[in-house]
Amino acid sequence: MELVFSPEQEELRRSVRRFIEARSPLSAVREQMESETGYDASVWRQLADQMGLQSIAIPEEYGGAGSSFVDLAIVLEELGRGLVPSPFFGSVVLAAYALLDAGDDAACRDLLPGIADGSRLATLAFTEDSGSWDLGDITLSAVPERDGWSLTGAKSYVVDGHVADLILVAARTSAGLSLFAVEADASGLTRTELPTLDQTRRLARLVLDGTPARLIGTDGAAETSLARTLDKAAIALAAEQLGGAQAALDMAVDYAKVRQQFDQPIGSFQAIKHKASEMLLRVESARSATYYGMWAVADDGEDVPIVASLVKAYCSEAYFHAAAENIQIHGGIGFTWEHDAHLYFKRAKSAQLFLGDGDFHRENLAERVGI
Amino acid sequence: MELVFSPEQEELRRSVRRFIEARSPLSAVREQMESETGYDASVWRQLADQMGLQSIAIPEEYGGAGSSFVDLAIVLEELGRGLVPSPFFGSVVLAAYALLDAGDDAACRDLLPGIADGSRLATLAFTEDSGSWDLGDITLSAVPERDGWSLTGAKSYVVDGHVADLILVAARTSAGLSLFAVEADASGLTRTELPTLDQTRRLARLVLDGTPARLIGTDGAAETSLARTLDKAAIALAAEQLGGAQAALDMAVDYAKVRQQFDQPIGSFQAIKHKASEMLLRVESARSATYYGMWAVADDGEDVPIVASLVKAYCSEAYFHAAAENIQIHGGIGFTWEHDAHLYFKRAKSAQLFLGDGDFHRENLAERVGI
Amino acid sequence: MEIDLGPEAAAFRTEIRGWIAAHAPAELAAMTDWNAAAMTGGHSVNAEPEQSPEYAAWEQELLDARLICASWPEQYGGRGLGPVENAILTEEFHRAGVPRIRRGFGEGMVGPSLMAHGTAEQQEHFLRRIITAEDVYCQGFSEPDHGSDLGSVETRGVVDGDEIVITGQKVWTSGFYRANMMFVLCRTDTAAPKHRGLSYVLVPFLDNNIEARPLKQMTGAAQFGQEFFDGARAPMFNVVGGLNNGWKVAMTTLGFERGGSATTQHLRFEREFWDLVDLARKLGRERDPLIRQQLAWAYTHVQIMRFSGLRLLSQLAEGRDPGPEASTSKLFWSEYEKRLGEIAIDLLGAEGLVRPEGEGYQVSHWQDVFLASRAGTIYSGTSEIQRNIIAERALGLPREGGHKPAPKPATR
Amino acid sequence: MEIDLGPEAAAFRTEIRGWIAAHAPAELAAMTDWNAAAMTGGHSVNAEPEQSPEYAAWEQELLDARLICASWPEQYGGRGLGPVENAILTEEFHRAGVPRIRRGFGEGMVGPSLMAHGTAEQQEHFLRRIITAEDVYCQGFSEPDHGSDLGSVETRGVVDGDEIVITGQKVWTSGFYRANMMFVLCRTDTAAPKHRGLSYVLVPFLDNNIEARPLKQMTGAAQFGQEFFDGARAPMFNVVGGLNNGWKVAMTTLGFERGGSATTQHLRFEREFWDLVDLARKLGRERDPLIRQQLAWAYTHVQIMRFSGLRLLSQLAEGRDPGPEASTSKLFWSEYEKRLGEIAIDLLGAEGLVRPEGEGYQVSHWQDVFLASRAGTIYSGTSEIQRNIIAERALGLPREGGHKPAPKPATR
Repeated sequence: MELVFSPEQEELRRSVRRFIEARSPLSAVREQMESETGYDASVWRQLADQMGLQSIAIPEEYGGAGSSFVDLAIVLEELGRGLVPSPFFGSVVLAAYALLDAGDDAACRDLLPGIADGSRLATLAFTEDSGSWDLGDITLSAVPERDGWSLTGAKSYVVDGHVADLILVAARTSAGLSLFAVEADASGLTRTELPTLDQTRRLARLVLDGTPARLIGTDGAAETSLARTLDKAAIALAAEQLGGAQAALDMAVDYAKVRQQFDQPIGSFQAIKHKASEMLLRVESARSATYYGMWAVADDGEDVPIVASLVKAYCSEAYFHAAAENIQIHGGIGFTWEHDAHLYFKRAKSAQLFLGDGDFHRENLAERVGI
Repeated sequence: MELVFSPEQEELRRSVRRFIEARSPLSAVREQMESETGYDASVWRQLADQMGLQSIAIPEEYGGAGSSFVDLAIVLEELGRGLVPSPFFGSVVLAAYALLDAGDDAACRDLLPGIADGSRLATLAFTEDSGSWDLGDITLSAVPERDGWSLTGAKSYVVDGHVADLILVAARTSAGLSLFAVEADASGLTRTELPTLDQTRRLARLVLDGTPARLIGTDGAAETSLARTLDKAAIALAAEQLGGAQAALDMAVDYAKVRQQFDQPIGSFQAIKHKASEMLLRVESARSATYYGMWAVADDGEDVPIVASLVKAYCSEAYFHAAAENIQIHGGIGFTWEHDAHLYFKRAKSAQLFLGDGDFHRENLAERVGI
Repeated sequence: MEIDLGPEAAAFRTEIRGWIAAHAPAELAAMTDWNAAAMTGGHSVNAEPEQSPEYAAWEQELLDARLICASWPEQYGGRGLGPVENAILTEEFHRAGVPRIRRGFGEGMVGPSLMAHGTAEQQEHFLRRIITAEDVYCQGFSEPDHGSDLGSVETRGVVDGDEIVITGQKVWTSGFYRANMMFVLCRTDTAAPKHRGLSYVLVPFLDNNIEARPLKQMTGAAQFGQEFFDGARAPMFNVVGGLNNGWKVAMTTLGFERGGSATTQHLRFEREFWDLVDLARKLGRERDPLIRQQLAWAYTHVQIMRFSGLRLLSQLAEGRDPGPEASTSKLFWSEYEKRLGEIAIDLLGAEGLVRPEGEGYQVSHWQDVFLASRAGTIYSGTSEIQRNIIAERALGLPREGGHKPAPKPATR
Repeated sequence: MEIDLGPEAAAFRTEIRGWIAAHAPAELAAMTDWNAAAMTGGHSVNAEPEQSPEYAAWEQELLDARLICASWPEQYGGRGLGPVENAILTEEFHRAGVPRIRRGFGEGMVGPSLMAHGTAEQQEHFLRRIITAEDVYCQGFSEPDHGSDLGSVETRGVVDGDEIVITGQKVWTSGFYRANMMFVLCRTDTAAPKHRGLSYVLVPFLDNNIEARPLKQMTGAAQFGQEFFDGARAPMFNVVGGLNNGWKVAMTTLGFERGGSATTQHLRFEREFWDLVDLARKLGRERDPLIRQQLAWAYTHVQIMRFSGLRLLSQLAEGRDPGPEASTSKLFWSEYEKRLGEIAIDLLGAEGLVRPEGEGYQVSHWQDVFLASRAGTIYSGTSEIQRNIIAERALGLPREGGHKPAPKPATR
């Protein structure tokens, strides 16, 4: 475990940031927010074709570049910083790791190359109408058919479920929780896009009615494998949160340096200084924790489950704190639709709730460290 | 319900404050802290003989002045403000109301006059070694004997239990929780003073071994009557906490006006201003809540149980907040033994824990409002 | 528990209760919840019932009984109600489920300023029109670069014969879409010291070279306006308090509404609290100890608003000045509401991620509370400015070295 | 997880590990927990084992190997260890359970100041005596009226021939009872501007007209001293950096100890955390959801100290400057510890009300944590000053209008 970015990783970060600044600045984010699909397909293609980002952490034998989770997390931090609306998280984090963690070599060979080259969008459907982030609460049922399996039930809060070509679905069989692959055009599948508080990340509800599906990995083994996937997803999301929190802090500090009130920049007032320094303290703490978590995943450390809950709880709250204080420091202008502060605020709250909030993950953490 | 103090009540407050300033300033409090009994017997006698404070809320038929609970709470607020070490709370609040709430006319006639004229110190022993503030956790057992009852078990955290002449003991009989009177010189009673974090309020542990006792009120009725007593005690303690919180705020503000750093009074810095204004907000909120609670008790309002938990939770935290910030605002000097800030800090934490802390009372509150 | 405000207050309460019973149109109370919050995050409610004949009849009854702008002195068309009577009026209207019709900024700010600083002719002309709603005012104080720092107003007012010509920009104008008049603070002497070159002008708002645009908020609604003045004109008669004396007029203490809704303000928070409890039950989380702590916390704060209101009113009923608790009220409820919004959306969990179907950016009730509540700690003086004011005025802490005192701004 | 600091670091680690195995006296590790916090609230621990022959033997081994003041350059008697080696040294001593003997203020402050500002003769004379502990220093910066505002020092120094004569008062002197020297900031030119009339003097502390009194704290212990100077004398030779140039000397950056305990500092908090978990179990409250939240919160913060330390060290190992996280470390742990003390005493509940038996004001371990932790956010720059410094230095926010910059004070 090195905990220091290599020159190549630093260059990766710079190039992703440059790309986002050029191709997906916040003005473009606003256009994508209002668009039909919710993301810019040409940006997506460039991310894949020019930069190869979708493939970055996928093993070479499955069509990927075989770099580490750290590289992936660097990309996510930058995407989070720029609030880039993109099926990246659903496809490259949730779906790709669900496949990898399931340990199904054939399925990986079939399905990962399309994810890696960006030609197919995938996602993971595990949450249901209950809104529970606990794998134990999954009820959607799978029964064996002649050629495969048939799924019946509903999934909700599925990231980019409205545009995904491939949906990995967690379902319960007689053997336990299992993972299935469902094609977007499968029979009996109805997808409804859900309007989202955070317009930069779309969600969908899926109804499956005898929908044919392919079993991924071992029947009944997904309780373990998906838990591993969700731990990675928590750290990946934390990387996004870190990027967003830093952006909110930067925005607040920049404004505090130039905004004049009572003939002084507001950043000269202790009230603002102390807010900003508290934001910095939390952002830097989130950074230390997230970077550790990234390396822990890359090194397949035993402490990943502990760190995942720790990092998700901390970064969720650090980001929300930064985004909320950014609005307060901006005053009235920060409350307007035209100002970008609310985009971060809504992403922060949504990312906090998604995959479970601070209380949920602190309880997990207590359990995982053995209290 | 009037919610405004009458001119007589305002005069009562002024006279108690004058008395404390003259006879029990903080310098005298420090002497009493170090003394054998923990309080100044001559102050106690003057409170009784000159001012009649012990009798204030006890009905006239039991030797009291028959004023309202509001008058009593005014006295408590001033005692809390001055941190006066005194058996007042144990004797005049806990014991007197335990007797009154038990509805035992004969016992009140026998026992209250001594409490009212200050000639006898009484207290209430209900908590046990478990430290639980929940009446349901009381285990000390009472069995009937020929002439009365016999108690066996231990009580702890008994306010001024080492000096009380009369101890009202909550014990369990076959009929349920019941209240008993035990004389200090009763056989089988061993009393051990406990050194306290807050040296201005003494506690004791009592061991009873077949100790003879007199049943107060109806056998098995104390679950209800003591709950009423503890609600009053919570509001009475909140009045003390309010007085202490205001004293801590005053101390901090006075210091911030004169203490110079960087050629300015520290009170001119926003960091200090914002601390002080937050203290004020909480102290004034505590005041509104406590005053309402005082009148609710005086008017025997149905909402007393709700208000009691609300007020105890809020005032506990407001006082601790004020006392802690007072130290921080004072800086190094506020951390020294010689400075009075720590006396309030220790009282604040002790009063917060005594009768149950904020979490305990918020859970009670949720239950009581029907959530 | 009820509080006893003395025999005069009791008599007034009886009188008002009788009057309502006799005069409120049948069915008015049943039409809508008149006493719900007027708006949550700018998504207005109650718009249709206000167009009803019953509402119009009620408005006329109130006008006849001088119960609109009722706390204004009788000589100005009010009933001269004291703070306690004022609060009782609100309470009794609330109890009966009928609206207390108010005249917004006209009643609360323009009227008092005219009474304190206007000429007899100005009072004669403008006050009656506020009472009848012939003139509906919006506020023209805040500017894009001067949120809390009112002394820095840049909008220019130039005297041109018997008119004043105004050019510049205002912002954060609530209720702009209902207004036909705006009270504007503008700079009429650029050479004078900051606070000495300002004038307070009552400006016709419509067809007067003022372009008003709605300012969309993060909630998706547009509660505020921004206005571009390109030579708007007002007669010199409309300058209140004299040319270049506008700072003093703007700072006029708003003493007329004291008491007001002290004992009813908490009711909307209390209703909201029980709605939140219902939500917790619906989600099956009402026994969760963490949720119970949050609900008990919220209940505590709502009740403290009630207790503080009762305490304030009791003081006023005794003819005493309110204590420092009055200065903390805005900070208290705005910070409370912000936290409540967070509790609600966190309780919703995954459901909080999803908005309702509908055009534009529709939000659910709790999402609206969550988003809209961020404004409360910003407008009418940010929480930071509130804390400065409390520290300086209620606690007497010294002003910062060389800094200007923070004037209490009054956007919205 | 272990972090990889590169091959040089690994080689150094192997070397040190081998050296310890060869040189640490048998039984030293078993004698006491050398790496426990040196004091909690001033109730000192470990006093007796430090008197043991094993300790003395170990000290001599360390002296021989130049492993005391090891981060000092070799020319001054150290080993010139870089920050990473320095941290590895701490880690390995910790792992072996043997003490890393330090020379306190002499090592961390006086030595660096002498190296930066002293003459060759001063360096020759004083540095060696620090390493051998012949001179043990305490700090004479803070005064009763100037806690954080060091520029306002009032203690006078008057030149009298080849001596300087000092009169005044110092306070918050930690370790005063062990010291035989004090480094004093005193005013030697009352006519000069605030920061230009100060001198930095190394003053013999014993038998020199200095009355040192212990200052009792709210914990009941006396960790700090206050000193009354009534004509204490030091040779002019002992003035470092030249007369009236003391401000610059006092502000000398403490760059020598970077890295230091970055990766071991959290260990004491981690141990304390598990003790708290044990307490919760003992009280039967470890399944209480509210308590579990608090414990998870505490664990999170302890781990973040670890993660931040690893991150810092990794940066240093790569030869990079640490990022802004380094500036928040003191604020982070001091505020954490304060909250931890509150969690602990609240968890104790009724038990927290009662102190252990014993002379004076004895407190239990958790009471001590609760009380002593209040000092952490005050000394060495209050949390408020830390926040100003972070805002100005790490975020580049402007200084307050006309205010002096907040110098980083260094009491204790």
